[in-house]
Amino acid sequence: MNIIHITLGILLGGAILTYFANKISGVVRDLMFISTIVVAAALFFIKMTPDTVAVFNLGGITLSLGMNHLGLLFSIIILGLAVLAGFYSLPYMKGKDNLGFFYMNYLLSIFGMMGIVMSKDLVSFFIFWEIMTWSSYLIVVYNGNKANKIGIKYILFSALGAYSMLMAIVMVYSQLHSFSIADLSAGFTTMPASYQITIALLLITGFAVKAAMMPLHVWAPDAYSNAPMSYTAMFSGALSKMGVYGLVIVFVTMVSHLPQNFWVRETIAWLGAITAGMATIYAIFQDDAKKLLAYSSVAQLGYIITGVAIGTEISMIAALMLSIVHGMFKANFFMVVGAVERQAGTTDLTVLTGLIRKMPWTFFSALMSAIALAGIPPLVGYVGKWMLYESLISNGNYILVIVIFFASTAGFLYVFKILYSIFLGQEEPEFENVKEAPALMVIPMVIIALLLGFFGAFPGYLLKYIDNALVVMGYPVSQGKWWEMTTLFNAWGNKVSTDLIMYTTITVFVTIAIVLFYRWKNGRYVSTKDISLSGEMPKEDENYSFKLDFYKPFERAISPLLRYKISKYYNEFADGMEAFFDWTRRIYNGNAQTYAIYVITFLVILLLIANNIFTV
Amino acid sequence: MSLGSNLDLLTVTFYGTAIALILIGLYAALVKRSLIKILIGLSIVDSGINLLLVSIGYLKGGTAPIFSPAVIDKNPAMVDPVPQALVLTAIVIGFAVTAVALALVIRLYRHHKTVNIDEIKNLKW
Amino acid sequence: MDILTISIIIMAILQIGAAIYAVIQKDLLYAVIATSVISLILSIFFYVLQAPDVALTEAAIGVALTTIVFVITIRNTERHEDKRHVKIGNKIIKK
Amino acid sequence: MKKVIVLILLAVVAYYLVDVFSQIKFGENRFQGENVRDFYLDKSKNDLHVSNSVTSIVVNFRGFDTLGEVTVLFLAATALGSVLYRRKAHGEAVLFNASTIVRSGAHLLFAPILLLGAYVFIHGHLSPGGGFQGGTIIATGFLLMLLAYHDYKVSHGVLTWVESLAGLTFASLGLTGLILGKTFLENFLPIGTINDLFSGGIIPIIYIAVGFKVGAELTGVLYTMLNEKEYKKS
Amino acid sequence: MVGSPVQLIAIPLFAAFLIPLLGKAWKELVRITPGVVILYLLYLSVDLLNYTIEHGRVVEVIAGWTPPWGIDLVFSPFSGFLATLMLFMGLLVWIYSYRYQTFEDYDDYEPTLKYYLLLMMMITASVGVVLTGDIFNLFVFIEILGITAYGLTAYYRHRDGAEASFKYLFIGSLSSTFLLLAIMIIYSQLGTLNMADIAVKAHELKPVYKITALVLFLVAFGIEAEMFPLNGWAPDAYSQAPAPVGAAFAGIVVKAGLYTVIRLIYTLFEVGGTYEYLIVMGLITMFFAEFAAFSQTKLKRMLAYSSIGQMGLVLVAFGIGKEEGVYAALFLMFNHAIIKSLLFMSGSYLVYKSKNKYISELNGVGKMMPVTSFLFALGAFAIVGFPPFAGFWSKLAVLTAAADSGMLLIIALILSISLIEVIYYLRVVNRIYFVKRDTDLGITKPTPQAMFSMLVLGAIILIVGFYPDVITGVLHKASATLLDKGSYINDVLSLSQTIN
Repeated sequence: MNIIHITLGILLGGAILTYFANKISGVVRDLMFISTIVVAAALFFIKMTPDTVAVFNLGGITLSLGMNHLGLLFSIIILGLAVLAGFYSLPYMKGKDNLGFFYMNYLLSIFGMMGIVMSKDLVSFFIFWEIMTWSSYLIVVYNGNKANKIGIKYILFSALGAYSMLMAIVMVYSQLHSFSIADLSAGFTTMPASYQITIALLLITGFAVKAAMMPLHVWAPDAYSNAPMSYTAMFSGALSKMGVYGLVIVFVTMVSHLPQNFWVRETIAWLGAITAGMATIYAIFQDDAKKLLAYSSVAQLGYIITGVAIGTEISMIAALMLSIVHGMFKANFFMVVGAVERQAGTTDLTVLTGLIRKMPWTFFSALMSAIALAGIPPLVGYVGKWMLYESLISNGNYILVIVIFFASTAGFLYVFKILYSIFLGQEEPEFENVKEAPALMVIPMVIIALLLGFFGAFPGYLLKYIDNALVVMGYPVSQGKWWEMTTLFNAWGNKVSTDLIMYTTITVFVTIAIVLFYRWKNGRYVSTKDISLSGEMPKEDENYSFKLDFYKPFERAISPLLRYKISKYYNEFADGMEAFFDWTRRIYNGNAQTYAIYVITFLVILLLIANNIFTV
Repeated sequence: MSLGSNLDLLTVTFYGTAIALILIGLYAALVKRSLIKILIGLSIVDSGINLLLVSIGYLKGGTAPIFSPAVIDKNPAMVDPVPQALVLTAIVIGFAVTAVALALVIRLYRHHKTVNIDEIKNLKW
Repeated sequence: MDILTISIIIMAILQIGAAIYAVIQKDLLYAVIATSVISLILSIFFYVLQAPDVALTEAAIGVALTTIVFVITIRNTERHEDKRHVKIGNKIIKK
Repeated sequence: MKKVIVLILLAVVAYYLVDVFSQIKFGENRFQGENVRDFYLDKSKNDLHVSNSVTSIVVNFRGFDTLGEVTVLFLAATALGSVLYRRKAHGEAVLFNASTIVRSGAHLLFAPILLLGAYVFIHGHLSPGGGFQGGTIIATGFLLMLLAYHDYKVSHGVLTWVESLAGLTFASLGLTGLILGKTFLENFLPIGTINDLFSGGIIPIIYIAVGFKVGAELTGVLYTMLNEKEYKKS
Repeated sequence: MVGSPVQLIAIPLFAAFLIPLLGKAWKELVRITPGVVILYLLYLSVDLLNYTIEHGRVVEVIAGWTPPWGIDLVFSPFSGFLATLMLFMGLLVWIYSYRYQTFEDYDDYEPTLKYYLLLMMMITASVGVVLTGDIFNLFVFIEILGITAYGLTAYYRHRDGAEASFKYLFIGSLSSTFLLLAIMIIYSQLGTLNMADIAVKAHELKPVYKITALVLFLVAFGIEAEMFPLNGWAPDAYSQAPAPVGAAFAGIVVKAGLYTVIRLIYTLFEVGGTYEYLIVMGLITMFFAEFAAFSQTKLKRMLAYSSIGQMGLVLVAFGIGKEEGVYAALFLMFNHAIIKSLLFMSGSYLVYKSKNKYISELNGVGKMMPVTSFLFALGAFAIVGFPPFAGFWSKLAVLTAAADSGMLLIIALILSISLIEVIYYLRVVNRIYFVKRDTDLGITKPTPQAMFSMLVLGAIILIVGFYPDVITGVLHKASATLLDKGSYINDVLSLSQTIN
């Protein structure tokens, strides 16, 4: 009974017990829920050594679970976010009905993710993948409105991805007669070329669906925004990283051996870049905070996919770094929006205004994650983005750099939009009695915000784990001291490190902060209405913080590009299929005689073609 | 009294009538709209099948497969009894199925007030 | 071509004629009677084919019981195949 | 349009049927080697001492078919009863008294028909005929009475008793074969000499049981259908 | 010594004749005896199955005449597995329909007697079809199966049972006509009706006879196995029959139909091209059935089409043919029987009060009937093949079998079909749990025994899901027995030397 059995056992047992604990009482359920996560995480991080292996024998197939550094890295994201989002969701979900069901699926998806990260063979990988999918589906449709449309779209795309992965798994089995990933990476070159390329492409589509790559991303915005915010924090933070985990495995083990290696990497990189660009543009014009963040999450994943696709050492570090960092600030942002939704009642950006004084801590964490998201120096987002640019340039695809650079700067637009509309601007009497979110919600947000800062200053801590993961993937060791970045040198020979810029900005900011702090005493409290507008005194009820059509001129410039939304084609295809299905069932027209005529026609056809299809 | 004489003519008559009955029965079952006419067609098909089954078992110059006292010691060539046994079962099953079908027709008439198959189409698609 | 073969051929033609009549006839009662004629001739054929058991069964079940069951059903449903040809007096009127 | 399609289809079916059955020679002995037919004829005459070999096949060699066969009739009667079942019979039966000729004729003929039916299924193993044929004749006898007299009642209880007892004798005869260590439906009684009434072991007994069962069942079927209340009038 | 297989058919027949008399003594006996009989048969067949797994086939001879002459019953691990599965499902269906509410509205002695009699005989007929070793005996058992199915489909007065039953009867009688024609051709040429004997002598048949007989057999058995163009009757029969009978159709009757096709192709005729025929017909059946199921508005009709689609998948698996193919097909059959019956049983309770069972009347029933809707959702997740449940292992087995024989296109088709299945099943689960209740239809709580049988099925799904090795041993043994035709022949025909 090693650590793997224990962790998975706790998670699965906890999920089922939480469901039944709900029958007893709310408090017991919350206790059971949060204790499962904390105990599992604690036990995992304390006792996990990378060489423990657990082998099951089910239905004639040996399922082996084990842990390596790459898995360890991703499990940091999963369990870290799970603990924080777990504490966050206790107050957030208070008062909603059948919470036992919600918490069970919450724990089941964590169980699924931990299973994926631990699985050493393709079947257990697929089993945990499907468990994660359907448990997250049950949460996406949890609060019921428009459940059918959004739920079906989500499960359709995930099933599409899962089944293409299943096909690849079965093809691997038919060639190598074993499901284990080690055999796959060893025996991949022995397979016939057609098998190699189909398996690689199928697996890539499978993982790209979960990582919301462009053509397959249609489910993501609705699913992220419709699920309860406490789950979406983990959903977009950790769940989408499973797609990245898969892509990493595929690119490392298979694509490098492919003859069409270059073309596959190039197309996926470009698709990632397009995802980043288009999603950012869509995000800018969203009026609902949840939708905006959902699109922004799709955009960030675009960067990671490009990083993984390029596949050089620095880009892989960038990708892994970004996936951790994205996990943190995206979860933080969703928690912020969740807190605002809980306190102020709505997430509509055109309505919300001036909550900075009422929810200071939420504003603080929103600010920190905004800076990190936009990749502005002092915080860790900058490190990831910087390494991504570094790798793209040294790898020589310059146009790609331009697109990524445009996407990340445009990223700042929607980040500013969300900060400005929710927190800044004049206060409205409507939000007079809004108080700060309860402590249990604020603490996780602030912790993440501080972590963003800490890792910004000392990226080495994160890079240590990423380095071990890279060693597992076969890249040379690159990590220096905890304060340094890497000992890598880019194409032009100078060290890839952002220490210099990082520390200058930190020192500048810190000094300004200290100066301001001391002058705080003789500061003057100014109400948001106290603005002189070219000599006119603003009347009491007028509100000069404009929220509507925030980026109208920009939108008008971009609008020809926006017409080609991919979901239009999907809907047409779906309606076409539906009409075709409806037409096929007309064959059973209810008249017994027609059925008899079908029987006789089938007999006649069979008699006519019998001689050439049956060889006696 | 045995069918000794020209065999190929008899082949045509027995096999011919049997297959004709089957086809006429099938035609009635597939084209006529009244449920009872369909069942008449099906029972004609049954008769055709039974005739075919028995005529397969016939043996030229064979007597009935019964060892009556008159014929027991001469042991003449006998017709094949096995198809006769099968036909016996087939006739009774045919009747049982027709009886149940007619009961269903009565029930359908009670509900739909018609025996026209085109008008009984609640269950479609 | 002895007398037996000729009579068999005549009966065969009679049987097929009865079958066609049973299919074409609109009045279901006559159609059922035609079916019983088919069964009767069939029973004679079984006798000629040296299958007395089967002839007896066909006579008992085919001619007697199947006909009566059909007649009972016609009595409970409709006599004419499609209502439109209702026979009043001897003129067939389209209803 | 439907007629044309059906005609074409039936033409093709006709072609294939004629093609197959024209190759099967009529009245020609097709089986040379040791085959089922000669085996049955020889065993029925020497081992079972049953003169009517069709009966020996129906009851003994392929006895399981007949057991299935009897169940088919039994279930058909049950299914028919359940399909035509109506809780509150409304409206009076439209059965009417037949004309006097038919009534007196029926009265006269009823006993001989039953006698003929009984004769047929008792001598099933000697002369042509047997359980099914005898049973049907008895049913036609009762049918005649039902048609002639509108108030002729056949008590449902008796029918069920006869039907069940006959079926039980058939099944228990089979099971006793099994209990005695032989196989199911095997003959365990002395087979007597051929061509006299008590020959052939359990075969005549089974066929008599089948006769009673079929007779009772078909009468029940006809009774249910005839007493099906006349729906049109009410 | 273990009991003899003929008891599996003789005892229910004995009981069938006995029940009307018992009914006169005490009304309740009519409901109880079928259950007791099926329970005993289940015990017997499980005992026999264990015996045959160790010692190989048990060939039971009837009326003392050894196989080529008389009729024989063959209880091999393959047919034994199917017989045990049918009896087990029969027992659960009987428990489910014991004092089923709608029957109580009919609380007359007559209909209940007839229902339980027909149900018991339907189960016995399917067991008979699976066990018999003689084609004419197979014809008789198919007829018994047919008659009971017609009677049971037309059981309810207030539904269109009569119309569905008439359609089934019409197509069924066509099937028996073709079957008789085929038996006639076989007998006229080979002079024998025993399956093993035919298998031995099949090569002597002239091609014209062999092909025509094969085609007639395929069409006749195709109607029973609900292949595409021949299954017009199936959706009506499934949806109009009472709920327990619908579960029995999905669990038992369609298995017997499928068995006949498999016995024909695997044992009776060694004809090239039949495996490809199975694959093509299976795929076509799957496509049309799943397309139709996708656009259904009525719940039971949707389940009926989905059941036909699953049968198409089983046909494809049998078409793949080697050891893994047959193993996967049997696993699919087992899973389909368990899960589809659960869906029928729980589904019909969810839409109990509604006249024509629209899916829209399911909205928000999750809160009112928590356990039944949970079981329905469990069934839906299992049938679609989500991992921790039983359906996943059988789907994986089919795909590995297809991959081993290099049929990539077939894998792609199967997966795209299961994509459609995912959508229309989860659409219903969505309605049950996540849409508010908008109809004023009342709900009916399932009876305790109905709940018991549903819970048993749900438990099996979970057990097989988490630990499939519970039944994979039996399945491997059964698929091995089906495949080696030689041992079937000499087991059956070798008896003739020993006994007399």
